[in-house]
Amino acid sequence: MRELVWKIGGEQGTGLDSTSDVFATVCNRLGYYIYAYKTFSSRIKGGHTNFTVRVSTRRVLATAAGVHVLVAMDQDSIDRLAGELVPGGLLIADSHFQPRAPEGVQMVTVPMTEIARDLLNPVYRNIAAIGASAALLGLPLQAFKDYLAEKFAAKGEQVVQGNWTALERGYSYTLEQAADKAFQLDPGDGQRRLIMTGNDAIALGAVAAGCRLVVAYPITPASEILENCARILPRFGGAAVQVEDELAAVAVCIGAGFAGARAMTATAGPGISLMQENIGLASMAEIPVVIVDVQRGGPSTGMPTKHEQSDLLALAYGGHGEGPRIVLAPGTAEQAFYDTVLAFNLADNYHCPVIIASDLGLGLWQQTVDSLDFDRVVIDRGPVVDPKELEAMGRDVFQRYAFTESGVSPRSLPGMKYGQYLATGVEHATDGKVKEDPANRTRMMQKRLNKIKKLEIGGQPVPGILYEGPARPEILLISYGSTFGVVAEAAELLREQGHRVATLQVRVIRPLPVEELRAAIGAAEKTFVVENNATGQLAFIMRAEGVEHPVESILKYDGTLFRPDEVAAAVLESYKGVPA
Amino acid sequence: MRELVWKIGGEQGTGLDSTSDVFATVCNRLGYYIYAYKTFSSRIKGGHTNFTVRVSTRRVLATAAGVHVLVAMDQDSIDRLAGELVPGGLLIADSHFQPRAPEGVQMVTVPMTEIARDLLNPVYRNIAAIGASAALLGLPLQAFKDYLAEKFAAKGEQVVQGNWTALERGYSYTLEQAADKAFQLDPGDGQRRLIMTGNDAIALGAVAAGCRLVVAYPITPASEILENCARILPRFGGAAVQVEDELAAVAVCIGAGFAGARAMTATAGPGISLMQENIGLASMAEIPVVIVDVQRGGPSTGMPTKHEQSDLLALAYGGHGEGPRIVLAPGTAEQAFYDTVLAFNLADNYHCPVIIASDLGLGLWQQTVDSLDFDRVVIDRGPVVDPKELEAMGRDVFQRYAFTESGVSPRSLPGMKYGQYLATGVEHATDGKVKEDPANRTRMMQKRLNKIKKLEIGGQPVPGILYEGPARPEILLISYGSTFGVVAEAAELLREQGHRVATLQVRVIRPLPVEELRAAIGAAEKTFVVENNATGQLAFIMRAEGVEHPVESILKYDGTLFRPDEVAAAVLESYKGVPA
Amino acid sequence: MATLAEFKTAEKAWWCPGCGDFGVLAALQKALVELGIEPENVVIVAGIGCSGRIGNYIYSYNFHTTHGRTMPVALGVKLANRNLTVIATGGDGDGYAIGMGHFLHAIRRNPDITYIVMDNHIYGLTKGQTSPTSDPGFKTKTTPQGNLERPVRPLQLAIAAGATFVAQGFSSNQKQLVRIFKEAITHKGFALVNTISPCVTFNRVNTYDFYREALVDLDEDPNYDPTDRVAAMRKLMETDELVTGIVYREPESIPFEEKLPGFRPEPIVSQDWRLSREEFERFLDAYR
Amino acid sequence: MATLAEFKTAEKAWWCPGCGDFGVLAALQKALVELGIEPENVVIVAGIGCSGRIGNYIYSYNFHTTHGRTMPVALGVKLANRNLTVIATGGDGDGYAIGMGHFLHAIRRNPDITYIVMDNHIYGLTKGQTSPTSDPGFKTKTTPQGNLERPVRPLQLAIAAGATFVAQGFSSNQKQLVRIFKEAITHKGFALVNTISPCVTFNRVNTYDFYREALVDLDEDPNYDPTDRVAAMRKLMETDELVTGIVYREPESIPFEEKLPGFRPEPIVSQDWRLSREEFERFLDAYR
Ligand SMILES: Cc1ncc(C[n+]2csc(CCOP(=O)(O)OP(=O)(O)O)c2C)c(N)n1
Ligand SMILES: Cc1ncc(C[n+]2csc(CCOP(=O)(O)OP(=O)(O)O)c2C)c(N)n1
Ligand code: SF4
Ligand code: SF4
Ligand SMILES: [Mg+2]
Ligand SMILES: [Mg+2]
Repeated sequence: MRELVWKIGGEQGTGLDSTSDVFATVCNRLGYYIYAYKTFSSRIKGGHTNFTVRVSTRRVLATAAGVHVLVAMDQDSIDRLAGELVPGGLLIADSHFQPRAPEGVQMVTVPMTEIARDLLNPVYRNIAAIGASAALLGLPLQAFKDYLAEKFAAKGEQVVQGNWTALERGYSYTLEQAADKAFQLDPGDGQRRLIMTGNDAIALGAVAAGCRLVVAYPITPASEILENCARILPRFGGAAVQVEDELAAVAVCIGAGFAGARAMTATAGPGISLMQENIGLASMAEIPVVIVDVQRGGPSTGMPTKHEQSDLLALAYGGHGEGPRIVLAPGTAEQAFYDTVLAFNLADNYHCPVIIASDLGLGLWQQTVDSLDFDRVVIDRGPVVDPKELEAMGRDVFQRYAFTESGVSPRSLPGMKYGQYLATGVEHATDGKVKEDPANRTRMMQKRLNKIKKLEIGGQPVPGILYEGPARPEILLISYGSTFGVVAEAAELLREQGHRVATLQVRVIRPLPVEELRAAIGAAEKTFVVENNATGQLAFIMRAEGVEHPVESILKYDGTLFRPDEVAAAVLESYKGVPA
Repeated sequence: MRELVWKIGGEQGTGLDSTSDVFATVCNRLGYYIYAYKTFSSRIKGGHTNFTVRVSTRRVLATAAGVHVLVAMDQDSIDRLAGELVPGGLLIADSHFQPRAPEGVQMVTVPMTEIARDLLNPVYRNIAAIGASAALLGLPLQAFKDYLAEKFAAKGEQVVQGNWTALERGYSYTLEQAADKAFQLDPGDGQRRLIMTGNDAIALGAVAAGCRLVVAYPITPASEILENCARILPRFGGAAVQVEDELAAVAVCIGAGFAGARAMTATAGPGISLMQENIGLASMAEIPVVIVDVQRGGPSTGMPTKHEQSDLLALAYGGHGEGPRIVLAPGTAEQAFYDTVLAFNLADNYHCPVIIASDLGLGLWQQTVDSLDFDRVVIDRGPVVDPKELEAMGRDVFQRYAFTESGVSPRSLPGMKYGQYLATGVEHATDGKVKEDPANRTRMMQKRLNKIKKLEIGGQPVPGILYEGPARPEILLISYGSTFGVVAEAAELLREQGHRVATLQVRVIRPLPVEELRAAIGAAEKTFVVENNATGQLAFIMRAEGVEHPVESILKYDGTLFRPDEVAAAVLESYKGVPA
Repeated sequence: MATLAEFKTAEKAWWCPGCGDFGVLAALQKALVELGIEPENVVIVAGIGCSGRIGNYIYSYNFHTTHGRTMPVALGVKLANRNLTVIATGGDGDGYAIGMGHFLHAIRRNPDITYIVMDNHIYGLTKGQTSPTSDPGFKTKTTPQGNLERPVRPLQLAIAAGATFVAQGFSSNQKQLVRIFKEAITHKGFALVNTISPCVTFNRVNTYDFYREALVDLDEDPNYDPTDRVAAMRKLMETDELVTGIVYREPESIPFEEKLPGFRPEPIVSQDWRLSREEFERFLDAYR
Repeated sequence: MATLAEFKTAEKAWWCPGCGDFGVLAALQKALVELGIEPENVVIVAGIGCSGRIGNYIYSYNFHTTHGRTMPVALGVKLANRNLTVIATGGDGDGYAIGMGHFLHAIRRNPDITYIVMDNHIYGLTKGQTSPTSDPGFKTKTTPQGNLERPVRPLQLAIAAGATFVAQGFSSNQKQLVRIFKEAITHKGFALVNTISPCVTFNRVNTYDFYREALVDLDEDPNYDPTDRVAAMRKLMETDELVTGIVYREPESIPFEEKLPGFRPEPIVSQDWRLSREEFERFLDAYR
């Protein structure tokens, strides 16, 4: 088989997250492509949670339609999840809770609790579950042993041995019971790829891009970005600082941006709402700052642990008044890494806030990344005046907000002699001094708004879309963020049914690539915009920005990501009753 | 003459605001229609300021194209403003500063400072200026004397006499010098109409609507709403409370709304940005709250004392996530009064935030209001459960968020037995308890978003537009907020040139009256949307919401309102080179 | 008069077994019962955090606000309906990080609200980050090498801000906690009860045992005078706030809503809001 | 070394004649000159308010932030470039109303920043509303019948929050103010200088004359020990903060940026940000 889906369900706070992580990481090391996601709630201990790992021989970036092997740590998990098993799917359950399987479901019971009890540590129950899973998926046990040895090396021989024993006992017990039932996954290619979440990728991207200050306030599902950086940045002379709230977080970054450092904050919807005023400050005073929004269910506190893509309007146009903001939308961990580097380069080159519109699916789910290319990481600090030239100019000559053709004016940095100026959120003249005269106001507004009309870095345009498929498709599927992977698979499904399908990922939400969108939609017979929100925000923005071609929205806003088959079905549904 | 424009210029902090107020109020009492506006900056004392009063025999709600009588209290004012004088216009200047008039300008010098010095009080200088103005505009002096007597009655006979003397000396001195040059304004109709600003009207509307809590943080140009209410509300058992910031202000109002009172906050752009998160809370927990935004130049601190209409997107869609908000846009003080009453009724009937999108022009400039009708003020508290029915139900039966046909669910108020529930910004079930299950989420989102699709109060639809003019016009001018009055006059100017013009005022920004807009634009040959912002936000929203007809934007974003002739010129400009 | 059962909801509290918040919930319900307050007249305004769930388990009117905004929301409830017993609750992050400004301004204003902070020196709901009351050196996900900031000392801040009632309770000392809550609720004005409520999942330093050792009970000290502001402050500075009991109380406290000029004793919600025609016209006269 | 002239800008200060802020400006410029700091190494982070204009008149790098956010912006500047002298300034509304939370958290964090609050007990720029430091009973546009709230006592709050340097100056006592500013700027850590700066236009109560009468100079009291935290607090409580001088100073204060693990002494802005290929690969290894 080319792909298997493994799922484990149980109680929150019982270590299933690290169980799933072990399973996914080992499969990744075996050379499979992984997509691993979970269902969880705000509750810390107790309440149901489950983790799913897609293990495939090709790239997969979407939730699975069915489960091959389900590991149940309690009866609740069976009751909730057994329905997801594909025909012929297997249920592994801890024999301790005397599991009852629904009719027609093949169950293998494994004495996980007993194994753990023997080993005097309840966490081995989960390791036994992994052993059992390896057996049923036909995966080599050694790979798991190697990984566990590495992971627990610091904890000493005994812990490693304990893990091994639990693993082996789960494995062999299961094989004995159900060798005949086991699946046989095609072997992985053995390539050592990366496995990471979008939050990981953004933290890495920031450090690689030269960001040395990450300042944030904890919030699901963005906290890991701050937490990752708190571990990493001290190694590079930087700092991750948890501050008192999001108002402070973005303000610290803006202060640092003014002084010439690269700083980033990461938050979710509620934090974005709180940051709106200061995002406007950065727009107005032309200060670089990078802001990450890992979107979750809104509005208000909403659904903190559920996926959604409903902040686009707030990100692109949400503050009072009108100022430049750039909004990037990565769809994979790989894109998230490069977009973060790009975000810093854009911020320094356009002197304005750059927002990375991530989402819970992208931020938290693990995925395989082929590789990240050191040589693609270029730091472009943008137009900064030469201190020597400044000194030569003398006092009161330098114009921080000079009108230029591009609208971007080279900046001075504190510490440079004769570069002194006033940076202010109030309207100002070219030297920065407050000036409210109508003619100046009009010109300054145009300067700021026009400079981001077209984006380029190092003379290269920043691609606004990613298009894949035939030039004149029957069906065009538009996505952004983590629906990207879903739409790619949905397109496959539709192609299998004989449709001529292309996909278009919107990579930049603001400035929206209007011409590219017009051309692509104009060439397609029918266009669908696939979004995880209730009002079709991307389609809304497209119409508003002048993409006048009709499109159909496929929307889901129940807190879960689309499955590819759902998208395909929605597309086909819209053809019903319409002569082809 | 049917209309005269009077202007006074001088230094900030020298009492010109009250001078202008006296002049405007007396003219209003004489039965003229007044539109009075000023130019000012954030500076408290010093710096130039000027006040303009249009005095007309018919309703005027726009800035004037030229000035008939300019009163200059310093040379700076002459240098800045003399160019605005119409041919034949008159300049009155205080002889004290030895004024120099530009060539071709007729100047009358009046010893205002000397008059004040004689009377031992520098403020009489301004009163002398009023006397001089009355003389040149042909206005009856007695009306000014009556008003000053009334105004200073509490300060005693001597103050009244001092004012009278200054007034009379300014008047007679001027008549002696320039009786021949005086204008002759057609007499007013003597009707005692009202004169007020939009901020006044909103404060009055709130009190009339039963609002007993006004909670805000000072900010230009909205502070007067709180200040007015601080004077008025104690008389009605209510309170106006200045709190620590805008985050608190809106939260206090939401708390009060939850408990069943009518509460309002008023702010400008920066405050709106700070309120975004809690506006979402009110959307989500279905709590009535009324928020006033008196828009000013943005983004960030922007231009605090300058007019703009650039918060529409933030008001209608600015928060993270997607929830219901109603946005009303009054264009006159009269509309502002009734809209405020409407806002409270809508909030209580739709259980969501209602935002009044005012702007600096509407908020601060004085205008004549024919009358405000006591009988049109109806308080409709919306669906509240009957406490007796609740008691009969017993415990745990009442469903605060019951699914209903309209999407609105009757609410209980704290204090009602068995009406207990949880109001939360987290997604919840019909009883209010936290619930994140996908099916419930989808239904709750639809409930909340759909309930505001059509607005009605007492079975009557709330008009989304105000249309005036022929059904199939050649030119359709669309406005909102204080461009309403500008567009009305621009339409007149265009009609005078033989064009068939209609005007459409958008009264509700969200839910946008899409059908009405489509019909009207569809019937017009050419449509212009007139806005005081840089990106054409209303046109943007119209396209996004599905008004697909092409429109042209006429934009101004230099901090000043349009003049009617500017709008007319922009319209005609767009016809140039195009065969009629 | 309501019984304890009547103050409970059908929902089972979702906190981790052993969480300090269970004790706060129990004590609060008991205090309300003993004070003879009817459940429908209680409004719990809760913040976001594990602690913020407390309202879900009390059969009262409950408002679960946004993170950090309990204070202004509670003020709004109280001003709208003066007859209600308004209790604000939340965590140390909710109240002293993002909510710090509102907290101190609420104190200055002194409305008749009780504020119970469930202080566990950690961010529970977001899974273990540093809180403003975290000890120096405390290691968390966001300070893997130890917290660098001086901890917030809420009781000293409250007194410095002019609080009229300041107390500290401990979730596992139920008897005292019930008594403190009752005094706080009956106090005329703003009452802060910082309540030590250990997080058994993410804070292995500030444990029950730690507090059992460390806390000194001021209520048992016959020489301690809780009406002496200067002495209270000195005591707090000297003990680093490791005390329980009523630290300070101002007997003459007048709540904000009683000071507001013209503000009617009858709750706003039950007033007739319509103006008479005469009132309306008098109103307009100012604009003629 | 820069002269006083070099610290001035061409712009004429726009405050009302007699405004206290003129004195603050003059003293600050003088202090900077006397400390021998170069204008290009000074960053003034100012709030919104009449006071917030101060940066416009100093030939330094100036950042005029949004209302209430001076503290975090100043922290960002300092962290980005540790070599800069960072001075935050603003009004009593900016700092103690909307900015209250940031103010106290800045104190807890103790970065090497000087914070000068120009305290006039009123909102100047918005034309005369109540400020958090306004006296009880003070009549303004928003409290026409008198202020009902207890005034913020910034010095007590600062000490309660763990401040390492707390002082109060008076705009018309230039000599002392220059000295205080110099000590504040040289203090290693966060230094609060609440500076009485009368508003001659909107505050007719807290006038120059009033303060000349009321203020007691602590610097002149040989028995006053500014390193005794408890004594400082008592003094402030007893005098209702009507004092000038250095109220408290902690000699061993270590600024936040020196405590951050691994944080380099070399300013971030002048570091080479590129990773080596090896560093990059080591990085990725954690995800393999
Ligand atoms: C504006 C905003 N920022 C961040 C969050 C995420 N958040 C939820 S609870 C919480 C802090 C929890 O700590 P605490 O207040 O101490 O409560 P506890 O869980 O410890 O009881 C945070 C940061 C949020 N909900 N809203
Ligand atoms: C978010 C926000 N709210 C309100 C304002 C309006 N505002 C500007 S300055 C100010 C207060 C001024 O008082 P203070 O800080 O004491 O400074 P002062 O003018 O007295 O020096 C206010 C409320 C604003 N600019 N931004
Ligand atoms: S995480 Fe801590 S605070 Fe939250 S419920 Fe568990 S023990 Fe309580
Ligand atoms: S209003 Fe007051 S604070 Fe502002 S400049 Fe004038 S005197 Fe100074
Ligand atoms: Mg906590
Ligand atoms: Mg002030």
